[in-house]
Amino acid sequence: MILVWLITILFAGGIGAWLSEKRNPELPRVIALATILLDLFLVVLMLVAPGVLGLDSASQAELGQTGEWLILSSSEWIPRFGVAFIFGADGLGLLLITLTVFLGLMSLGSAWNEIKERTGFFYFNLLWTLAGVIGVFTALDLFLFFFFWEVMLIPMYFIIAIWGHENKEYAAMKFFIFTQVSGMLMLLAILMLVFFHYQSTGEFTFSYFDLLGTAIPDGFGFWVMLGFFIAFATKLPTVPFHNWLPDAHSQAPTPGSVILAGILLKTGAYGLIRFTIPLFPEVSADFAPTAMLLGVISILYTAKVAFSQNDLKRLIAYTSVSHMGFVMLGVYAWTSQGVQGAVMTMLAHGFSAAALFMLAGGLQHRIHTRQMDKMGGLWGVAPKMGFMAVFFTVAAVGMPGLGNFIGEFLVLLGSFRISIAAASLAAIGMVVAAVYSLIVIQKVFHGENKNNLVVEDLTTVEMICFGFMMIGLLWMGMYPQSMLNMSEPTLRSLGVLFFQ
Amino acid sequence: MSVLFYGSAIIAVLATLLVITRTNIVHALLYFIVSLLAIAVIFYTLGAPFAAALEIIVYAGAIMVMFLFVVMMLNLGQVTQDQEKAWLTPSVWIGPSIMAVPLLVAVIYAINLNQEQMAHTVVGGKEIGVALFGPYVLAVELASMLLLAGLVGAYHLARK
Amino acid sequence: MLDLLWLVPVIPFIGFLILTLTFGKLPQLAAGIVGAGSIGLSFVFAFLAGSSFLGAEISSYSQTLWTWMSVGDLEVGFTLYLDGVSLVMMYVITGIGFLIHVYATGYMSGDPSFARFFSYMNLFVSAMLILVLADNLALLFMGWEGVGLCSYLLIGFWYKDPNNGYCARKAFVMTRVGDAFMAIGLFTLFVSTGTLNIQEAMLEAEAQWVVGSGVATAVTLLLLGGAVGKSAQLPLQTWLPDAMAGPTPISALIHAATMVTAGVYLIARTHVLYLLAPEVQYLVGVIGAITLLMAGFTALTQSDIKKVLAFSTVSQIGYMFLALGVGAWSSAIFHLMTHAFFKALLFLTAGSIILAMHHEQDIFKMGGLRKDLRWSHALFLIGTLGLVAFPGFSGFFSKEEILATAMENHDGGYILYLAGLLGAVMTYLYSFRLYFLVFYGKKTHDGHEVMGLHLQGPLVLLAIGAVFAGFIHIPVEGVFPEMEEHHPSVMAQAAMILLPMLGGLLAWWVFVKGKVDTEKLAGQGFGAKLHRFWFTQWGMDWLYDKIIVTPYTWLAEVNKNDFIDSIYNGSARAVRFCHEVMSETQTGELRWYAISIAYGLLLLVVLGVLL
Amino acid sequence: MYSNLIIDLMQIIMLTISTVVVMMTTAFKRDHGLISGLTVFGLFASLLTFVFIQPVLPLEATQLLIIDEYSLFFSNLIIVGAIGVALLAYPYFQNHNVQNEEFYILLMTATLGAVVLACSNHFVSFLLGMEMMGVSLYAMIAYPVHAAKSAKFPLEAGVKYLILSALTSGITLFGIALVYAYIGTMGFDEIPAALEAAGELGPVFLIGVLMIVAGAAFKLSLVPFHIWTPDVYEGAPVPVTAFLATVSKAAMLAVTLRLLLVSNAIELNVVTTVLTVMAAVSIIFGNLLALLQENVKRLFAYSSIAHLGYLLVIIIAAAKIPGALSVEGVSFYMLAYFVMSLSGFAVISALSNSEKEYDQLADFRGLFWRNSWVSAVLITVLLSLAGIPLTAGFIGKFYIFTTGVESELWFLLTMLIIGSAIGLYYYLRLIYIMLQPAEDDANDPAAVSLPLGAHAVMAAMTAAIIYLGVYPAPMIDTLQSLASAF
Amino acid sequence: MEMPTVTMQVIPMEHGLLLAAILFIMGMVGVLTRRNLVFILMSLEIMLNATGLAFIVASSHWGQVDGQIMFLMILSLAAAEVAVALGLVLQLFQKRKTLDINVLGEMKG
Repeated sequence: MILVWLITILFAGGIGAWLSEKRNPELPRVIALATILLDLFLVVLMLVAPGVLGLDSASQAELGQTGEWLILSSSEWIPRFGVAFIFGADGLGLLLITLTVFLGLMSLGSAWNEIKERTGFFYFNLLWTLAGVIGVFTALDLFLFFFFWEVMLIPMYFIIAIWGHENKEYAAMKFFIFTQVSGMLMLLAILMLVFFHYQSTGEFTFSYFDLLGTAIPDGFGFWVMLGFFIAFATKLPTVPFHNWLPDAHSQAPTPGSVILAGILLKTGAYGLIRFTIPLFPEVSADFAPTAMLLGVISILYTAKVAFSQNDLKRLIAYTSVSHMGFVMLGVYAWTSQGVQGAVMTMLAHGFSAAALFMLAGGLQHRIHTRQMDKMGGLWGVAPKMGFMAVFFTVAAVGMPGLGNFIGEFLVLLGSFRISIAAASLAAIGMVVAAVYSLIVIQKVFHGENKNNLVVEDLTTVEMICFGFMMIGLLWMGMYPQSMLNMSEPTLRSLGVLFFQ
Repeated sequence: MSVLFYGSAIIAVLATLLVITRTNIVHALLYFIVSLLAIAVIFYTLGAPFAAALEIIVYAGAIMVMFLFVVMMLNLGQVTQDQEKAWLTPSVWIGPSIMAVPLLVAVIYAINLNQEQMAHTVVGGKEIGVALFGPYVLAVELASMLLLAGLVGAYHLARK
Repeated sequence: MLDLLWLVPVIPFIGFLILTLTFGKLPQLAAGIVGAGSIGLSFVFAFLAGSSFLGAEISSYSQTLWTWMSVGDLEVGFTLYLDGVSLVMMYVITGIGFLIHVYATGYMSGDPSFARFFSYMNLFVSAMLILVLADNLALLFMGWEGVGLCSYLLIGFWYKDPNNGYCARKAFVMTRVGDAFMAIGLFTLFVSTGTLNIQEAMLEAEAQWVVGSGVATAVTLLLLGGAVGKSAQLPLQTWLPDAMAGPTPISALIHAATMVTAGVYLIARTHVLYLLAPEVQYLVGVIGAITLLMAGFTALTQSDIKKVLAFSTVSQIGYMFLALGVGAWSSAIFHLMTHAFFKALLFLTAGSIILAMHHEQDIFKMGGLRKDLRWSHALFLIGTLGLVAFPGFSGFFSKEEILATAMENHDGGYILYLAGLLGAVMTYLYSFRLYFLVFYGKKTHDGHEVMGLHLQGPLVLLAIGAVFAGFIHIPVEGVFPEMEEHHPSVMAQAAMILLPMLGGLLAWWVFVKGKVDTEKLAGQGFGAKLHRFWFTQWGMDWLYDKIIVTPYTWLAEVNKNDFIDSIYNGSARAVRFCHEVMSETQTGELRWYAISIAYGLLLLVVLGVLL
Repeated sequence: MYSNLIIDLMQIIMLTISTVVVMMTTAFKRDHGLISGLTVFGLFASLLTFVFIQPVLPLEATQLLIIDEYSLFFSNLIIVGAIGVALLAYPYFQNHNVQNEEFYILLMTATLGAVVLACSNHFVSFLLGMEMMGVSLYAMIAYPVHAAKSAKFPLEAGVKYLILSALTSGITLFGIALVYAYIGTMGFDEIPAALEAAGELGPVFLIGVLMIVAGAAFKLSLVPFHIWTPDVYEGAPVPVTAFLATVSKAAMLAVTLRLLLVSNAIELNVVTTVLTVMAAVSIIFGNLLALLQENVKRLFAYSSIAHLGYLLVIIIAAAKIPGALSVEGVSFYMLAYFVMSLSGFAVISALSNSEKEYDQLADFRGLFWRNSWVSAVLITVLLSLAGIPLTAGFIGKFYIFTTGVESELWFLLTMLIIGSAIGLYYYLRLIYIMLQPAEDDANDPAAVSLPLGAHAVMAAMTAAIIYLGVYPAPMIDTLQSLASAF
Repeated sequence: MEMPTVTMQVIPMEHGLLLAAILFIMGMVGVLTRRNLVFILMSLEIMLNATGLAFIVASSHWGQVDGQIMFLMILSLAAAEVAVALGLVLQLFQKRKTLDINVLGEMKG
């Protein structure tokens, strides 16, 4: 039930924030903060002292599951189609929930001073997005999963469409259509899967556990898998489904970008790990080379595109795609290192990309442009900002000691075992990452301050946020084992190749 | 009997053709009435005298007269007739007429049954009456509501 | 005291944190104390740990701090490993590093970003220490990348000049190319041996690999790629001269004398693998030989005092590679150490000269400074003598060992020997060219020695080292395979000592006596071309620009708007177009509507008849 | 027996009585409020009679009508729709300076026709129901034709609807005639037996069926019989448009589905093919046409074309899977679509009156900030139309996908996805416009006082959308039981 | 009671239906070609009348009452429809002083 509470609290908090605006426009953010903190408290409690919450294994037994599931609960929803509320979290889920709540807090921090208009509705959307994401990470009924998959989409659309920048209509529309259409493909695939299960067992069910190992008639498996794959690859995103991302990220307000880059992209990777491959092991194995190729292309191609961007946020957005290429590569290598690396990349990229977007957003907020050729020499006026920029850029480049390195290193190592060529090409990504990342520092913070921009350095709120994210990245970089240990049982149960 | 049928059929077709090609509304109406009368004869040959009577009384007698009233009321004169002439150019009617040919062909093809014959019975007014107040009693009631709707609608719309 | 080993890299890191997180708020004095003091403290712990290590008479010591990552069969600990080689490296880094820091407190005083400078320096030392103390290749890679980062930060330290930024990026990217190779090498090694632990991997490799087998060749080649990038050897050396953009001359020193030896260290560390791939090992030597010659020629044409020294460094590292290539492992490390002393001395003295000349770095604008700058002159001379391996000075012992081994080496080592010998001549030539141009000849500018304990103090200590370091015995037995004692004939020894001196004479003849008009020689005809060719490092930069940089930027520029996007936008336009066309059907004309219904009916009926 | 018959027909009887009562009252006292109140009351009374009807189901009331759970469901839906329309009509016509009372009589007769249509089991009642609805609608569409300043083009819309509708009625009737000529019976449920007796399928029968399909397609606005939809939707007064979009469609759909299933016509290859083509083309054309539409009523019209195309997918699926699931799906989707449309038109209606309709896209700019409640309703409707979870539209779409997958209609599902993708664009466009800051504009539709009735409709329908979207299980159970008859 | 049986000469049902079809399509062509609203209405009447004929033919074929009942219903439908339609004709003429339906083309797109 604790998972349901996590979601419900966010839903309720969102409504509360919306309603409270009438009373005082400052109130919504306070309510949002309280809500997220409450969630964070629960999450931490789950991590640290699960016993306090009465998390037991009785419900697991009830569903016939054992082992990895830390939390599991279920109740009926639409019995006609065997749709049920099944919520569960294992190590992987818990990691991602933690990431979600934490980055939710960060995005709240970035919204704190930036969002001045229509605050109530903004925080409503923010909290509902988070709720949707947590739902995605915990739903174990495919219908429910799809439900949340879409729920996280709408508020995000509102965030972009209302608080976005100059080209928001286009961006919001593109974002919505891409995800929605790919989502429909997934719905179709889910239903096909359910139908095939029904054909072989005579029972309608959407339960993840029941659908695992469904026998799919020859020739259909690939298409069903593809439906899932495209949905997740779009969300991840992978070339050639990535085009919504640069627009959405660059047009979204900072908190929106933070959530998009930090959390929403991860749902795609999560879907691949949790659903696509375990549900269709054989087909996925056949498909893996293609997927890995797509991953490699994503890494290299978008790195190249990123390099030529002048719009700071757009550049960062493209780098996100590049980094997510590593995730794709690692996941489809389907070796322990590869998938663990993908998980680490997800977590670390959540932090680094979110931080970079916060920086870019902060800059835009201060100097009202994202064009890098109008910036320059900002180090002199905003050294803290410069330092943070360097830190997070360096993290994104994959500097050892910071989280991203662990992810990329493991991904490369894991995929090297499967395909030397893919891993070697992806390793070039390390070089091109350096090329595009450093150009940011160069254009924004180095050089002369030609336009005599006066930039207020980071505020306390921002410093706190960045500080947390720095610590997070360092933690991931220096002691990733704490996270690897959490996700390992999950991956074992999902059938990842473990070389011993 | 068959002479009567085919003769009336020819008259009906010709009269109808004239209806849709006339430019003078009153002439057209008169041809229409001719056509209706011919069809009434056909009804009779088919053993439906009651329908034949209704065709004349209701259709020719009531509905057409309603048309006539309206035409008279609007006092459409020569101008309208000229206008009609101008409108009815080949470019306007050729398209629909050509379209009508395949449609007709298709329908003819479809109804080309095995020369099934029509019954030899006459179904008169009494049987109809029995049916109307037997199994079709609801239909009568509903038809009254239909007429009511027409009445109210016409009342409302025809108001100045 | 060995268990305090972890403090050695950690203390500089703490220094870095303190300096960074205060964001320049720290007063200069405090920043200096933290910056230099942390290295000093680190040196103390290094010394303590080192002496107990030597006292304990063990061949190696490892200290696991925590498990870094353990995924499947991958087990990487955060483990420090100390043996003879890393001990030497640790001493060099902390010791010389400390002197450099002290010197820098004087040199950098007054710079607005004083604290930032020291924070980078501290981070650098910390990373370098991790690099040399790493027990496994992943951790080594962490240090490896860390020094690369610091190098980037230091080159771009004066960020206002966009050129500095460019140079910094170039350095970072080029070394990253090497790093990518190295990373792939690590993966190959791991997949093949199942471990990233250096010692275990070497044992496994020895047990599994056949000499000269494909995997051995691949792994060593890839690792060599990394080493070549970091150590600025052919063909990835072009970043180094640009790296001189950093604060004079300290960061230059970092690049030229400390960080670049990482490649040598890496190859020495994994020498067992190279022994299993003799061709690659020979290639290492060849690369070293070519680089040392090329850098020698280039050094001869440079006019910036720092760049001359930088190329001399490249050249000396070429010697170390040469040594590795012929299997003179310990000699390579030995030369690395002696080189650290005299090159640090040279750089820092050059710094003093630059300071005295009010930040003038062009050697043609110097001259006749031996009177004005007595201290610098003396120290610089000592350094130069060390560099040219003048008998009795530190460089002599190490270089002699290398050449001797090369000569004795029978598998093609002789060519390497000859290259080394020629390189020695070149060394004399360019070193004394520099020396003479700066301290002899006509005096054109005034210079005033800037004095101070924190400036001259370290220099004197370094000078002592530069002279006597050759007598230090480095404790690397047991790490490397036993080398047979080389006893070259007297003639050969004499040739080795005397022949290079000709270069010195030539320099004297040309630059002091003025017998040859160098400007004329370099300014006309073939000489000019040759000069240009040498000056631009044999056209490598140009080549890279043409075959990599330009096409890449062109490609990026062409596809700025991401052509995949136009596919989606195109389909959106197509839909829009369809909409326009469709809308035309809604004409509003009743007759048309009726006709469309009739046609619809026709369609249906025809379908019905046909089907 | 007779008492049961009377109970069965109670709804129809109540409607008839109410019609007469309203008419008589009008004759004595013309009072807009009174008449509209009476109408709503009469409709409510008719609706509530289902409580009595429920226990005696199913029963054939003569051969013309069949009252079973299925028809009762649709009758209830129709009456609810009519109540909604009546509630919307009152404020809409409040300022209409000529007589309003006839409108309610017409509304009643149209509703009666729709109910008859939904219950009909025989071509005679089919004809009567359809035409009763049709004739009333001609007048309703053109209703404000007298007003000096009418909101739209009621005359144009009325004439267009009348002529085109009469044309297709003719086609339908001719089709019925052909069918009758071939099999000799006009009761739906007697068709299979009669067909069997007739031996092989004659083309006459097929063409007759197709002509009937054409007539139904016209009322359901399926391509190529869709062409009247936007003009009539736009020209008609909003409450009437709402009626057209909801009641008229629901009734026609109910009877068409029954006809297709009971007569087994759906299993005819020709019919399936024709329906497939119609569905695919409707989905694509409807969405394409709506793409850049600037008038919200027309937008809804085009989107209704697409939605009926979606619905057709479920109907086609009935050819391969048990009819019950299909009926269940159609009923659910129709219910969802009904609720969404009514809610959507309620919003437009609430902002409009008989003299000025706010139906341009530009009129909605900034509505979210001026009147959050109304615009939230519209956003919910649009999201539901787009098939986003939490709304009834999603469950509806879920049914389409489920039935489509089960009967392996891959082609139609592909069309569905393409169509929905296009559809997203215009739904989002409208949402986007509402979310943008308002320009300073004197024509502020939100300034119009919002009447209670419209609020009630909006509130009820929105609640229904959300309820059906979040917890559809009870409704699904109901539909499952009503579908079990097929 | 026995129905009086009148022996008639044989007329095939096809011919009856054929006549109905011809009339029906002529009516349809009339609807499509004319611009005058009254003519269009008349054409619609032709169509309705043709369907009535078809029902009578069919009912005659089957010897049933049902077809004739249907004809009756069509009659009342025609009456109701024409009543409303003529109301619209009056309105059109009153408003636009013409019966040309092409003036009713303001809504499109």
